[in-house]
Amino acid sequence: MNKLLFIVSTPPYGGKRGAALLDAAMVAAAFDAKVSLMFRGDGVWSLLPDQSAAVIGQRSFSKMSNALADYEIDHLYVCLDSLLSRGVKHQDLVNVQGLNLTEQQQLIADQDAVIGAAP
Amino acid sequence: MNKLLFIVSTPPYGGKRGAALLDAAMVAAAFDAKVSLMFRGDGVWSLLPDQSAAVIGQRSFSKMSNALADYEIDHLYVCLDSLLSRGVKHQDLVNVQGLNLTEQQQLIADQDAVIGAAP
Amino acid sequence: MNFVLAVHGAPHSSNSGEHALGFATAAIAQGHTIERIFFYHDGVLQGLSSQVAPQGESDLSIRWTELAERGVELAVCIASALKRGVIDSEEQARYEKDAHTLARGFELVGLGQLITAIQHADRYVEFPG
Amino acid sequence: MNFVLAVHGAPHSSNSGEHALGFATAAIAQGHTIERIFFYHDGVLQGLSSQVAPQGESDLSIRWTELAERGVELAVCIASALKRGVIDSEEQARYEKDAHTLARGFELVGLGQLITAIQHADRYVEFPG
Amino acid sequence: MTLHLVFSRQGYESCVARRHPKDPIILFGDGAYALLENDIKCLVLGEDAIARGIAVDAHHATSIDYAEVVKLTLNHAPVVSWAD
Amino acid sequence: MTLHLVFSRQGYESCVARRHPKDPIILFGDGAYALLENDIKCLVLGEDAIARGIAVDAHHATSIDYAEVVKLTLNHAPVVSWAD
Repeated sequence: MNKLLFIVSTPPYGGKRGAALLDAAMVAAAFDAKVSLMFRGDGVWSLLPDQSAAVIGQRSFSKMSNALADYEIDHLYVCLDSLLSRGVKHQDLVNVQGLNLTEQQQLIADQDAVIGAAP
Repeated sequence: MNKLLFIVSTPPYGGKRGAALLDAAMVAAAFDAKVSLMFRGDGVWSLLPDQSAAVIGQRSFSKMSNALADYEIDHLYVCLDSLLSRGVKHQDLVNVQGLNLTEQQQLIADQDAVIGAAP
Repeated sequence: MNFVLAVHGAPHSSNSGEHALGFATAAIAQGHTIERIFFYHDGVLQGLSSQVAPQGESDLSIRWTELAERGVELAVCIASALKRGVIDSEEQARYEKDAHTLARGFELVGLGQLITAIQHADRYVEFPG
Repeated sequence: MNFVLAVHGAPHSSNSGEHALGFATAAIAQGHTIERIFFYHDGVLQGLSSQVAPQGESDLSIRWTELAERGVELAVCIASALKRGVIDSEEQARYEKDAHTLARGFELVGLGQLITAIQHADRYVEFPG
Repeated sequence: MTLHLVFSRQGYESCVARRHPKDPIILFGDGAYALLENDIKCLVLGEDAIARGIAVDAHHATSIDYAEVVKLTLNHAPVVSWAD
Repeated sequence: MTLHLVFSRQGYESCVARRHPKDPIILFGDGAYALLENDIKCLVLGEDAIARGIAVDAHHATSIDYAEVVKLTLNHAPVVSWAD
């Protein structure tokens, strides 16, 4: 199984699960998997610009997302419904492709494995 | 401070926080505090009849709620809005008084301390 | 004024510890008393001694120790702690475990200690996440 | 068929362990292989050796040990484990901690072990709660 | 065809919004509570429903055990879990 | 008068439904995201908003620090926390 989708659905600094999933996605890319990464639910807040997590003693998530390009993860998606219901504008975000719900259904069906469910 | 309100807002068997809060409420009653206990959000599922948690290796929550009377916790409340949005009928539940949102606001304002926020 | 604080979240999966530490430090600076900080639910994991803070992230354990040295009682709910693997040497012996895992400055207490602390305090402030 | 399972929740605050154990046992009974169970996020706390199961509740640690003895690899993500205080004797020495806390039958591994296991498996099944 | 495992009320909402109407859904743990407020055909892990006092028969659901869960994973891929 | 501490998006909803309109609200941690989708007057812990890239000035909110949080607890009771 080599087509892997990672889904980030939790906010970046409360639970820190998102950072762990980005780590896993980068390792997968380094192991030549075909990696897609999608942000949905509260995970879309990971993509806000101008984060400064150093003030609360953490690594800034926006810097990690920038590193994704270096690892050749080029399929970066965000759920448009999650943006809309949270008052976040797509154009304010770092570079990422918006998907509606039907497109997400197709994306999921195309995978060998989907990683990332939060408790 | 002696007027204490405990709020159970999580389901009974996934996270097991509710059982810990009931323990705390019973200890408070044993220490002569004036104890109220309210179920809201996913916590209202704690009150469903006919639970059989032994099949998954846990203590049944309904038996614990029955024990509450022995500890003289006589102010037992449930949020009517939470019941409505979850398809649970008040008359199906173990004996507990329903409160609307305004009544809950008043209940909270009457307390010295409120215990139970779930992460 | 006399405060009792409660911490309900784990260090690695909530901001509960940071918030309680920030509040406690500010309260003490204003001359108030923190009678007791009570660790409940996953909050007991704040007192697990074997944790290694990731590089570049703040290490809460040092800040808890400092607070304990300033006289704040770090009270860990024993029932929540036992099932999550936070045990002192007494419980280690009782349950024949290989090691004790309660960090310095913390102590295991019963729920009664939470209730009496609240009864004697002026304010109870809870930090879930 | 060859399965990789993932456990994302802690024993005391999710049903993640029970679900993975139930699935693994049924799969093995049908003649399938569980290549590896990967513990990630709070799931690493399944491998904390100092936990004491409350009376009257099932003790998962016994069931994990049985599964390990049947040849299932219990792989604990080392990055998630270190910050949550689940350490083997090697990490104990490296970070000068008082005790090691990884339960018997579990081992600490890197994220690469998760990825290669998925790549070689037929199915990946995740148990978050 | 995708198989969906649902572990919570919120997970149910997220799953239903993103699944093909023919994809099967299995409710686990607190996901079983979704039966109380929804009326779609799905499968549920029997022991989790019984533990929680949820009458599976009263809804459009079918109770299954772990052996049947395993069998469903054999002819569906990917297997996707939803908890939030 | 009650003081409300809010720690998440869901906590914000639960709090607003049950508070007196004059009770103050302080947003902590992920509660700060409530500013993005709501337009009510409230307080927010400045460092948590900054960390998350939330511009407090652009909303009807006031940024405060821990010292000010402590001061608010002095003349309000009970102090109620909301996270779900």
